Amino acid sequence: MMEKVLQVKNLKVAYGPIKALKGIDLEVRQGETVAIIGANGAGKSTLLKTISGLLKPAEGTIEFRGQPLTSMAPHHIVSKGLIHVPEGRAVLGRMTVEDNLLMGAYCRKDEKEIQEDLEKVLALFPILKERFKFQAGNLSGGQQQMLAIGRGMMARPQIMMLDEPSLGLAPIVIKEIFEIIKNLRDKGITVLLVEQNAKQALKVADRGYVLETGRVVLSDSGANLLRSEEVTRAYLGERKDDTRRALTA
Amino acid sequence: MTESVFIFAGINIILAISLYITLSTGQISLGHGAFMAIGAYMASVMTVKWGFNLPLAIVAAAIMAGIVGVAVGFPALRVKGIYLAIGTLGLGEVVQVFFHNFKYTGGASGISGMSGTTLYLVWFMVALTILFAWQLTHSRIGWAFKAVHEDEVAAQSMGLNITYLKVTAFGVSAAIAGIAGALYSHYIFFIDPHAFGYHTSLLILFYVIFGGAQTFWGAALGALVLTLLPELIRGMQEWRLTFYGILIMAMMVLRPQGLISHDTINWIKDFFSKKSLPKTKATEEAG
Amino acid sequence: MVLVVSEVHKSFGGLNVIHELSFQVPEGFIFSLIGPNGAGKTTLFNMITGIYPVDRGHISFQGTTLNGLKPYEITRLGIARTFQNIRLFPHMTVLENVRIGQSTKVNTGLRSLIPAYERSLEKELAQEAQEALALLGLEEKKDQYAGQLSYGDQRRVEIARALATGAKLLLLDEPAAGLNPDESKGLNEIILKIRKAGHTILLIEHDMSVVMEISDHVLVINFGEKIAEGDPATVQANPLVLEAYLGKDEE
Amino acid sequence: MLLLQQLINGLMQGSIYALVAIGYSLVFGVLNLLNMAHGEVFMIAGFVGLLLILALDLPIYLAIPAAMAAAALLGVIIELLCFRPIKKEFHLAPVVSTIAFGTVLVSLTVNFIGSEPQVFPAHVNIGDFSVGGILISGTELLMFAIAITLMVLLTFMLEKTKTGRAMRAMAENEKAAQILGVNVKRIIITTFAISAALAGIAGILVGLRFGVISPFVGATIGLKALAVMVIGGLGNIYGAMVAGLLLGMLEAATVVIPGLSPYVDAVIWGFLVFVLLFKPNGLLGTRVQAERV
Amino acid sequence: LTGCGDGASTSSSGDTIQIGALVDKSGKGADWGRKNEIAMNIAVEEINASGGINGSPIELLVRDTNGRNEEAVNLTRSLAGQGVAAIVGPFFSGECEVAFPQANQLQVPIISPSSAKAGISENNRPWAFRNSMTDDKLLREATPRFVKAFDVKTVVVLHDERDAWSKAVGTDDLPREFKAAGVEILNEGNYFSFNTGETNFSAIVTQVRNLNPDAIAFGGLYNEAAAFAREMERQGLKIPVLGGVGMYAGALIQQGGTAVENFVATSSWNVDSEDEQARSFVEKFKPQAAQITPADPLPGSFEANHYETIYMIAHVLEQAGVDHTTPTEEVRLALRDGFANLKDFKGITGLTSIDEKGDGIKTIYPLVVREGRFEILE
Ligand SMILES: Nc1ncnc2c1ncn2[C@@H]1O[C@H](COP(=O)(O)OP(=O)(O)OP(=O)(O)O)[C@@H](O)[C@H]1O
Ligand SMILES: Nc1ncnc2c1ncn2[C@@H]1O[C@H](COP(=O)(O)OP(=O)(O)OP(=O)(O)O)[C@@H](O)[C@H]1O
Ligand SMILES: CC(C)C[C@H](N)C(=O)O
Ligand SMILES: [Mg+2]
Ligand SMILES: [Mg+2]
Repeated sequence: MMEKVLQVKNLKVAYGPIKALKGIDLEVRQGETVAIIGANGAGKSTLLKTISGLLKPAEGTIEFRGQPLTSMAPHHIVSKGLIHVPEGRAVLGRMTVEDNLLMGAYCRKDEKEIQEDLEKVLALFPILKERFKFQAGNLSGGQQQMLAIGRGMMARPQIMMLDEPSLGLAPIVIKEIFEIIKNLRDKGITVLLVEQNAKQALKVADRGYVLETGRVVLSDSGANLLRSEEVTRAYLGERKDDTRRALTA
Repeated sequence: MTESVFIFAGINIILAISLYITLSTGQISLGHGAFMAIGAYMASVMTVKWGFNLPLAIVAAAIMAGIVGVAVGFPALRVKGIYLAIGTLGLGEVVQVFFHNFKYTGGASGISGMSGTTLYLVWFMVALTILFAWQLTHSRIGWAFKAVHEDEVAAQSMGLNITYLKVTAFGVSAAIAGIAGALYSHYIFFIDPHAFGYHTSLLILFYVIFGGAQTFWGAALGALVLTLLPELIRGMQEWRLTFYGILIMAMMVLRPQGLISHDTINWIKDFFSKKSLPKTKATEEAG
Repeated sequence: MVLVVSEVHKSFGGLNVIHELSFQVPEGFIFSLIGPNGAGKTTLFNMITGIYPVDRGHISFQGTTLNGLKPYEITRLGIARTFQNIRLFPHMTVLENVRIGQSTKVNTGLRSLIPAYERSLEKELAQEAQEALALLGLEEKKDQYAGQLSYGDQRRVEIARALATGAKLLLLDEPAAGLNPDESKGLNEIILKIRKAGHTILLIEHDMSVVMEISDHVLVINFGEKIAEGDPATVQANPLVLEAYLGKDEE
Repeated sequence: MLLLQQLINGLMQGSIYALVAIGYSLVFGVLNLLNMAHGEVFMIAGFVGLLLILALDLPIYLAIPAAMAAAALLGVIIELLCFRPIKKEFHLAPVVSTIAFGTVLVSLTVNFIGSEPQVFPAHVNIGDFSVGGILISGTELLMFAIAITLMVLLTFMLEKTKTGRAMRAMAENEKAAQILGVNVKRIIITTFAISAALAGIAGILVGLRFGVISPFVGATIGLKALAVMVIGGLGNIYGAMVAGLLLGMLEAATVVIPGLSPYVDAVIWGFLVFVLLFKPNGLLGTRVQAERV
Repeated sequence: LTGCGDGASTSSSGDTIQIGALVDKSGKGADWGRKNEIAMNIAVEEINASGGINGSPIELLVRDTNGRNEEAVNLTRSLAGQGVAAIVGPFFSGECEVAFPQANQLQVPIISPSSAKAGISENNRPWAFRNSMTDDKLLREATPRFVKAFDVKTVVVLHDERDAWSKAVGTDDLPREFKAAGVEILNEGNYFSFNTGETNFSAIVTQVRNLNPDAIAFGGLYNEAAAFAREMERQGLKIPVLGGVGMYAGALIQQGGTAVENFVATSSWNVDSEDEQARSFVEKFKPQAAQITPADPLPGSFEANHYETIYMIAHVLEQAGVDHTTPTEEVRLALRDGFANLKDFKGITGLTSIDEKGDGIKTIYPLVVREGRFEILE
């Protein structure tokens, strides 16, 4: 077994009176791709935000290679090699595509390799090259999503946390994105993936967690989860009736 | 504490509610001193020069200031945020210079001889203003103001005419400031353009933010507290400004949303309806 | 025809985004607009709703020309939309968001200050808002601030709000983004219900499980130009579409 | 001759505005925070400089950096008291808080030093020189030079350096900047210090040039600098420079053009309103892009 | 610390006669206000030491207006409510314009020792008075002397358009008197205006120099006058300047240094007066004022007037036979009538009478700066 890089224990997070996470336990090993799936409002984004330091937990611990992250400032966490590609993209709209990508490499000092990485990202998403000097805010939704992912890659992270990376992308690009995720894995980068596209996500993932209203209700290998009755029913939409239940969950 | 303190408090409450209204559409005005000036001068000319009675003069002041407010509202549409704040501040300064050089109202020497504002009249107008503000926030136009404040593009796409709404907010707000001006001038007997500079405008903003810009109750309470406060700390003599400043800074740290926020109102409502339904709190938007 | 778009053109500083594009949306259709990222779909929505001016060409809704109209005028004519990058009123509750959508049906001006004015409508509107919320499964969240909802829920509020305008034509920009496959299925049913209630729907969506299942007609654009059109099955088999949009190797 | 001298007078006055406005622009335009006590920092720096000159007999070349350091410290204090503890969503609270802090600074100065302008000893003046009959103040020229240098340096810093990029990123979206690894707190406080130091250098130089410093100059200069910043376009350092000089010359022009001098404020603020009517984002402000929806 | 005045009875409390005073101790006039207070306290101590008013000591209730109109109104009303016999102040003409009508309405005598804009007491008969000379009167006397002394044929006029007092002096009094003396105004129809608080006069001085006048008529306070003087010196313009009462202050010389040579200010007080009481006042005043403005500890005309006003009140009340048992209304009436009929009151500024407008008629001292000292301009 590989070393545990990320260990979350009994994590509880609340927004005022709303309890979004009610005691999450989760671990990620070196080089693994871990998928997190769950209905809307289950707390997936909250989990990622807490790991990246944007939210402070009410209880519980997060450890990165044995070091506690819980009281660390977000920028400090980034410098440790965890990068968060957030939901809603958070591109810097008034800045150019170039600036956005370079901001991704903010914590790096290896100028030459940054340039190389920039070339790689631009090769991956040719549209970003075309719009290199454009204001990022004027990109189309999908283009912004590509920019957000590309920006995350510019950090050369040890752990990459992707919050719904396929959101708003054309099918052909989604395929690419999952290729990229596979590539990351091949390069030994650990990936924590939140996806609505559960089927695809579980396919590329080594392991998966299923979240429901702030709790982990299932965790297993990706392949097992794909086969699991519960997952199929609730998240893959294979059963035709009773869709409303999942919707209001 | 003398009657005059409560008269100024009342006038300041009216001003604060007036500013709250423009603010509720997301438009920051630092030119409200000018609307007050227009009301004050209009009313003074009506009573002193043309011999009308005060109630009529107040109405005329509201109309005149309202018209100017609408006129300002249109160009203000193009300008946003701090540009609007400083732009209106500039406009206020221009109005001030206008009155300085407007011979008919005495220029820099001012105009005098107004009287008739009483405590009852002021607080009657306060009551009317609060009633108006209450009705406003509970009507669809009040919701519409808020929607415009939140997101103009979405508001338009929901069928709201933001031009109408923003200009109306300016007009109504200016008219109310005009009323305050009329009351002020007829209490203080004498006005010159000095009384309505950017200091006055800033002070009104102070009231609103200190009291809470989310509800008109906040604005009103802010005006009341900040008018009475200097009287309460008068004993500190020349140190009271220092104290006043520090107090406000401390308040902004402890309650940046102001004395009264939505939550306060909800809390009060819950308290009186005895239902202990925990309302969701407006927390910081994560992400 | 509910909506007629003829030879519309749009460019941003030399970048041609929409190229002499024409199409027509028949009444009662679920009309899908698909195409690669940056093809110009959202831009088209922005032109139909008056947020961007049309450079050239002509758009009309039920015979009324939309060119030059303000967004709120267009909404009042009966076109409502959702936004790809969610634009709710974050500090208003879900219910209030939906109620704002009803601004098309009542006076939201100074007249609304008159205490008894249009009060009789109030009950009816409240009822309608309730229904819109129910349809999208948001009843329980109606008193939460919109900004506090999860992404997927916010998308639903967007739809409810657009629905509340009572618009004849609904423009939905990626309504399924952020929904899991099961939830997308639910969305399909919702959209079908909305259509059944008499609305016409113009849909932008990258989720093929939505597009292919419920569309009556699909229009594919790339670089602002039409590359294919037809019923879902035809379009899905079109090699141009496969190459530019869907990707070839279907597992 | 007369006009040339007036042009110089205007430019020199303008460079004061520019210097203060550049500092403003740094904090507002870049960080999106409005520090209404900026003018008072200017004032305090003037007093600190004066006290050092009087009490320690410090030469100017030492008094200037000392005043800048004091101003920078004050800038840091302002950030710590009026900005850091207040959540960003309440964007008007710091406006009120900094106005209040300005009041405190003025009232402390009045209580400890007095309301009268305090006089700089005559011997510390940098002196004037005359070029072909045109009188130019050495202090003002220094100010002008500093303003130009800063303008170039700061613009370069913002546009081309990593820190500058991080500052712009923060201005737009603090959370996004954080998760990209930007130490937001440190950058904010540094920016405040730099901005205040600029007000500080202006404060002491203006004191030297005009021989006095008054507790009430803050409001006047602060307001004018605010106008300059807005006319130039928020966050645009070149804009602040251009608008500062423009305003200085406009002021001089009201003296030159017969009958206009009583209207000087109307001219300046009218100009601001006029600019905003036609360029709602200031002269050099970024063009409003059709908002991407 | 005194309370804020509520709950006080409407008659003089205890065994003193209360006199209210409105000064600006924290605003733009803070240094003035603090020194005004010192001057009044000296008078009160002296009077009380010599047995008070018909045996009743004076109690001075000093209130800080911050130089703001609204505060002046509030404080006038609260002092009146507290039952003071009279109110001394407020300091600025702007404050007087709003405070006088209030006092008039409440029927409490109010006497400003400093306001100098013409017409303010006249508008508020019969309860408002000023123990100060308005500038129209001062300049009527001073201008011809100035013109003669410096052989002035042409002048340039400057003022602050936005300050009521400055504007009155700069656009009415000075031009009128210069014209009457046959002097040509070179910038007629284009009076230069500056903002009070301004220190940069470079553009105006350049313009003035270009007009090449014999002298300058300056309608502004001494701070601006000093700043103006420094710029004149810098640009090499050496001509005499005439200003109103606001230009007279020790600080003019302190701030202006050699640049204010030949500046002429009008005043109704002469610090170098040989009068015994005046000299004793100056001696007592100096050490206390040195704590506030160390560089300029001598009393100016406003301080002298403040001191004197307390004596005037005491004098009138003594004449009327008032003591602390007299009902407040009677005390106030006595003061009103006493002031209205005051003739040739002998105080430290010389002989003072109150005219029918309620303003003081006082001795006039046009003072010229010569070698760093004020001298009487002959
Ligand atoms: N800023 C906030 N304030 C209050 N409650 C919030 C806030 N953000 C999220 N929540 C609540 O926390 C819960 C979890 O939200 P979260 O965004 O983590 O869900 P999610 O699993 O990412 O859902 P989705 O798939 O829709 O993105 C939800 O009930 C949501 O309403
Ligand atoms: N305001 C604008 N200024 C400049 N370019 C713009 C603007 N709005 C859109 N664009 C450009 O127009 C193109 C089309 O954008 P649009 O948002 O319409 O794409 P889309 O088809 O909706 O894509 P997606 O599926 O990714 O949402 C993009 O390349 C975008 O960069
Ligand atoms: C400071 C003084 C010159 C004030 C002046 N006496 C006035 O009437 O306001
Ligand atoms: Mg989420
Ligand atoms: Mg789109």
